[in-house]
Amino acid sequence: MKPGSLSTFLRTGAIWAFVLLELAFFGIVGDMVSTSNTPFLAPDNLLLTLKQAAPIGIIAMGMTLIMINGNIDLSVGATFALAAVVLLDSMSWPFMAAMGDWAIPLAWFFALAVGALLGAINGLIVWKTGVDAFIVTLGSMLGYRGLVFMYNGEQPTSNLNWTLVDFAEAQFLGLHTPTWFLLAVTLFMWFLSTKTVHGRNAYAIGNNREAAVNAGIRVGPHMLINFVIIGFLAALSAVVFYSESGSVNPNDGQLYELWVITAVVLGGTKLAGGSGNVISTLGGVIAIQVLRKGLGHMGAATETVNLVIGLILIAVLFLDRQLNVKGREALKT
Amino acid sequence: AQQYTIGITQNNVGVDSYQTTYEQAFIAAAEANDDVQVVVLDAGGDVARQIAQIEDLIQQQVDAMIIWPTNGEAVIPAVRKAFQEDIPVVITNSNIAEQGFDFIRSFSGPDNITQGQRAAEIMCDRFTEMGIEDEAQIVQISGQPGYTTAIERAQGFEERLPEVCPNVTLVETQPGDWNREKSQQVMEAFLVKYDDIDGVYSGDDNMGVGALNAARAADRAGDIVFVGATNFAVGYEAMEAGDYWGSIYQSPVDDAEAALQTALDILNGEDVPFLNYFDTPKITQDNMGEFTKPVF
Amino acid sequence: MTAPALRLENIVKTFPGVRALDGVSFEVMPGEVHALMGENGAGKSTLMKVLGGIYQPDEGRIVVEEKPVTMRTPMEAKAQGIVFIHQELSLATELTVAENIYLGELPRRRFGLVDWQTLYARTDAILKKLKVGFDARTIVGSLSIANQQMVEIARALTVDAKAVIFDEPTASLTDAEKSVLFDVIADLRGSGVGIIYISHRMEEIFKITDRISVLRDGSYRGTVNTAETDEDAITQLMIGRSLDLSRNTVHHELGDVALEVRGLSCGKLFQDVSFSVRKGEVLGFYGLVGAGRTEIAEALFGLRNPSGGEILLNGEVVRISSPHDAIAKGISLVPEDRKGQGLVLGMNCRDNMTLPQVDDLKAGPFVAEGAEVAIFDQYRDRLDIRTPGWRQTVGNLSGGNQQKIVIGKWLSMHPEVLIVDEPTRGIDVGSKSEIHKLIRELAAQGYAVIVISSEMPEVLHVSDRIVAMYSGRIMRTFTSEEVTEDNLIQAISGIRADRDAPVAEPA
Amino acid sequence: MTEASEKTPSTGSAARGGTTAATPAGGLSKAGIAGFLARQGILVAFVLFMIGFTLANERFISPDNVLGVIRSSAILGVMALGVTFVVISGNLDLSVGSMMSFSTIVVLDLHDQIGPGLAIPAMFALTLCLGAFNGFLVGYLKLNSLIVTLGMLSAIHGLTLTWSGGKNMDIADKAGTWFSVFGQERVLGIPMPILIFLLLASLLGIMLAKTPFGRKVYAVGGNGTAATFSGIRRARTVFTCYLISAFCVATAGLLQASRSLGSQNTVGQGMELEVLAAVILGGASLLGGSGTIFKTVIGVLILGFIQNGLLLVGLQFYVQYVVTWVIIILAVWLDIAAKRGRLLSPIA
Ligand SMILES: Nc1ncnc2c1ncn2[C@@H]1O[C@H](COP(=O)(O)OP(=O)(O)OP(=O)(O)O)[C@@H](O)[C@H]1O
Ligand SMILES: Nc1ncnc2c1ncn2[C@@H]1O[C@H](COP(=O)(O)OP(=O)(O)OP(=O)(O)O)[C@@H](O)[C@H]1O
Ligand SMILES: [Mg+2]
Ligand SMILES: [Mg+2]
Repeated sequence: MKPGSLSTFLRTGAIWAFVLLELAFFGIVGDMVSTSNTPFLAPDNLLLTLKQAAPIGIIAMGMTLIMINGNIDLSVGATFALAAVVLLDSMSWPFMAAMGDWAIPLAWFFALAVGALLGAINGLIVWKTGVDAFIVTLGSMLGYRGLVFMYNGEQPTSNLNWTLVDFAEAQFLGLHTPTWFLLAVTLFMWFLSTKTVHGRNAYAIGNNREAAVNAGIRVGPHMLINFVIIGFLAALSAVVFYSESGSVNPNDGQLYELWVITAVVLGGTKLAGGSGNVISTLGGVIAIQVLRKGLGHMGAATETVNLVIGLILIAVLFLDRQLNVKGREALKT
Repeated sequence: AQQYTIGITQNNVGVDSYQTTYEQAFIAAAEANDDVQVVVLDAGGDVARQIAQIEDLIQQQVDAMIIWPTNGEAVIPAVRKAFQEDIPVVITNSNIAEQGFDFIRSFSGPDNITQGQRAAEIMCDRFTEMGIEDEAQIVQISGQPGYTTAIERAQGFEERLPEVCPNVTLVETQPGDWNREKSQQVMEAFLVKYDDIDGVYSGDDNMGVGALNAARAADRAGDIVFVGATNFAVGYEAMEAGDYWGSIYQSPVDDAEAALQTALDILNGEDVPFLNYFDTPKITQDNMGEFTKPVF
Repeated sequence: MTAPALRLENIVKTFPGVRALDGVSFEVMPGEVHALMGENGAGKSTLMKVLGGIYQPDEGRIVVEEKPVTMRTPMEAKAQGIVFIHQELSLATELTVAENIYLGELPRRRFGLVDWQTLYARTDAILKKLKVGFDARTIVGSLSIANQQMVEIARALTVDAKAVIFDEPTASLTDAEKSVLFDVIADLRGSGVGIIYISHRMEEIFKITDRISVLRDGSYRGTVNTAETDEDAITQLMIGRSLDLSRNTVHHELGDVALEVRGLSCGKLFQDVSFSVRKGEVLGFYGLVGAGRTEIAEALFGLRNPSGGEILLNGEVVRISSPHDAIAKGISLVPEDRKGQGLVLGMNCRDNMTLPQVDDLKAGPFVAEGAEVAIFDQYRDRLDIRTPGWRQTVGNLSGGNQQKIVIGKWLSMHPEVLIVDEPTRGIDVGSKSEIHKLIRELAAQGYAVIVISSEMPEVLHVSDRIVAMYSGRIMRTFTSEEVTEDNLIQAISGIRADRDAPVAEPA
Repeated sequence: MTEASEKTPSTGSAARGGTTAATPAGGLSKAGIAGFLARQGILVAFVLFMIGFTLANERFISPDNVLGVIRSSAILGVMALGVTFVVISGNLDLSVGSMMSFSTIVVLDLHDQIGPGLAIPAMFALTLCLGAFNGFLVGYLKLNSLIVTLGMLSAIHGLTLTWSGGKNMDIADKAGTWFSVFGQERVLGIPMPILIFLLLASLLGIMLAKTPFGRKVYAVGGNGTAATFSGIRRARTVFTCYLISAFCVATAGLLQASRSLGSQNTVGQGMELEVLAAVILGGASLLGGSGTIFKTVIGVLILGFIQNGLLLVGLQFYVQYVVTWVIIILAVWLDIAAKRGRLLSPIA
């Protein structure tokens, strides 16, 4: 084993160990406390967990890439909502309504296109103005949310299409449609980030932006592409989720950015950029969902869930630091 | 008797006292009844989480399910799943959209349209008493946008007002999000914008008191008739103090007990009305003696 | 006569308020090693960045093999066959060596996929040529600074270059690596590549270059054949006067022992280090990069926890827990990395200079700004810091002047013990001699000074005694009478009188 | 950054020993305007806004409205003062919204249990403990502040709900308590929240600009390592910034509680981002090392007046979101564009 690979293993493998720990805890302690008569570890329950992790998970894959690239996107919740509004509203446009169920793929396309467009706006602003992505997306988080409201006043936008619902609720090989989407996106993003030139350049840019510039990597377009990807994925998440639920409140998706970032950070991706991987992010996403569900299973109240998730986030950060610290010899700055 | 497991997923406990008191009352009622075990979940205001909780309850094969929807339409497919699994569903407090009616057994809760109508009547009666029913101008502070209760109350109020007081004008409506501080800000802006405000209708008393605070700070509270809904303790106190005119008396304890009872009735094979409203009477400074002070 | 590999004609480049290049013309022949010299801030790096496609010239043109070219990006420069090895390490430390060497031009397969096989194969071939001890898949962050520099240098070998630019490549290389580098340069030259070599180290310039061009204040001062000139002439051209680079022979009255260190160790970084410095004495620390000198300084300054041994100040054992503590006890450190450790680049000159004593300069609860300005003015005059005024943001000063701000910052504290780590790294000869003079003056005033340096002429020039370190241990302490270049080199290479060949860089 | 434009052409003999600026003739006035806009762009934007809204609705500038806006911005503003310290020190504090609901709920609850005289100091102490925890994690343990305070946002919210049991908190005897002075009284016709806001802003503004501590905050945010090498105790400085932030949050909670004498648990939720928006609008860099209290105050007022102005011209509340978006991006963009001397970023 090469020096450093142990800590690398801990960093990448730790989240899965944590997931197993959670499963064991809720499987044993949870079942003792719980009033429910089905065990927490029932296969159906685990499959549901995956399905329910999908909306956050799909966005988290995009956020991983954005954070590897050295940026952050706070506007994903609003993009999610706006794409959902477009998805559901477009199906009731006269020409679309006339198309019957053929309107569905078109509506999906519209929603995904809007997501990609919103991402592109963020990306372009970050690229062309040089304003930090945190600020740009903090702004568009407000702005896009405003657009959601302006689209349909303060009313929910609804379109319940049972064909769509049936598709979204379907199970194939035991896995739900959203789970398949989550896995497909994970696989795709894994491929993109580890195998393609774009992906490797994204790491290089996040790791040392100046070096990347000096080496002739065009930083701007890469960032733009990544913002388009996360916008697209936020919209895909909306497509997957709202195909099933059929109605979006203008406030939906609020705080999603925080959940997504939490999942990505639990998965070990550094905010500073340059490191992280989507497989660990998947672990982070599942860890949160299991935690939430397990606490619910035990009958914990909302406040307890908040408290626990907040403290776990801090604890993970602390442990990560302890694992990576160079020991007593380190420079004390 | 048979032992039933009933699951409930609530909207957003902790966001205000009504929902918290509801939850406590619900748990208390369930504990008092040896025949039921309850699984109590809270969606925290998030539709996705609520849908997940409905799925969980289905997966846990509860005998009946009570849902306080975060969005009256978005939960319909999830409710259909419960229906397909033969789990009876009771909607509580705030109804789902009509498309979902086929999949639920009953709605148990207040009649929010009627509440809005009654609030319009309270307001109109008061104006008539004061002799300003022909020129009064009012503003409305509505609840959380997109939330069925907020929509229905506003709808009832806006429909009824012109019927009883055709000359009263509703000059503007802004949402206060069921939030006292937000409502206070909205009212501050109204006070600047309009020199003449005779009445404020708020989607609940929590927001109503926020508006009252704003008017007090501007020394204009005395000129304004405040009417709300869901009489919170703060609203009751403000009525006692003579600052707040009227509201709708709605008890979360009644609400919770009615929901549980409806579910039990269904499980016991009894007939329950599809729209199972519990009564929410008018309360004003004139008749408040008939009501006990709300505990929330 | 063959055509030049590269020609720059009348290049002008201005930054807001600064004319960094003022009509520079300059050419490199194929198979020539061409040195570019000049004071700090003369415009060398800027000129090379224009060549590398990083900056666009305001005027003038670039001609490659008799064809005028425009290069808007580093990519385009590379496409023209111009390779740029940067002054500052420019690496993505989380990525592999191979990815870094081919940064920006990873070999591709279809669909934008990386061709890993080709990448690793090519990289390993290059690394073999460089005789380094790591492979293509190593993560760059796990390499020593010197090895990282070698990765940087490896980039020169990736393309069919017409011209390769080395901007101060040797600043952190050991002698062994330096000679590998010089071999590489010789190879490149042999295959007809034009090489531009920037360095402040005269001995290298005279060892490997064919011609020398000199810049001064952004303008071109002429080109001479290396064989036909000498250090003094070049210095004249660069700064307009000659310098005295002799050994230190003057000794001051020495006072009591100010600082004594007994058996100090810090894990693997250094072990069993003992030495003392007297008031009025300059103690030099010489060794290869990585010998652990900086770490000793950091331990003395409370930045590292020693794992054993003791430190005595004026005869009393002290425990130094933090820089704050060290300063209170009269120790100052001019750190090695002025941008990272020495300065708050976004702050103005005055505030940087008074930062360590801001708690002491008070008028009531407030900072006494008048007193601060007085301190700044005093040290600006004394150190000849060139800045329009104290309001100037430090980041806008040239490297040498930034270094003087750092030195001023610590002098104004009137420390009993002053430690300076690589005080002239990246500093031009003119400023260097000013700093050396200053160090001698300080000793004369009764300071105890420790000078850490990787440049032999520097330690020889300023020190009263010299400590030679190798791999975390003190090999020998020389007085200025006994030291010679030979015995010093032996000591820092780990050779004791009778031992075998030195061990390579410690892991 | 006028300094940049005064920079000498080179560091060579031209400027030897000299201190005069050798600015190319003709460039001066242009650089002057650009420099002025860079420094004061936010003020200019503010003035333009005020003029625009005044033209649209003459009530906008009425003393009542102006006082009203400042009063309702005061709570946000007080929080922004503290966050300014944290941001200049190079960190973030996303927990201020949650923390504000905590202090509001706590002081209201304690008011009826131990009386206002004890409730206020007790609430300040508890809130400072939360700030100290943030400061310990970020300052001493050096954990990433974004994540730490994100975790604290969630955790403190849980704490608040646990404290209140999810119920609204109301003071029983609203008419009989002197507790309302902070939120409702006026002094010389000026509402107390405004006075407290301005007083705190002046104190903290002077502290940041004039005292050694303020200097250290800038140094730590500008380059933490260099600050440590200069003997500044970085951890302690960061810790103190979080304490100041918590103190401001506690003050905001006091104003909030005193203003309405009752509250929901949701009070303050989401305010962290509004606060951050105000601080950024004021021109503080999230990288740390720059920003001033005065500019933050301007940022706060801009947000407040936009909100109020849009309401007055009859636009829906959500239009404000879009406007705020555009303004934040423009303000920050122009600020950095002026500093780098070109509009578009040089990123390829
Ligand atoms: N991006 C920039 N903005 C403003 N001024 C700059 C910039 N880059 C360089 N300068 C200025 O241009 C001049 C030339 O700098 P350059 O880096 O080329 O010097 P150099 O000869 O490489 O010096 P050194 O030996 O210290 O590396 C200096 O005065 C420097 O301050
Ligand atoms: N892998 C690394 N990554 C980042 N910084 C490093 C790394 N290795 C060393 N450094 C830093 O670079 C500088 C030079 O370090 P190096 O280890 O090469 O020499 P040193 O141990 O400081 O000893 P000396 O001063 O004798 O050269 C030091 O400040 C050191 O802390
Ligand atoms: Mg240079
Ligand atoms: Mg060193």
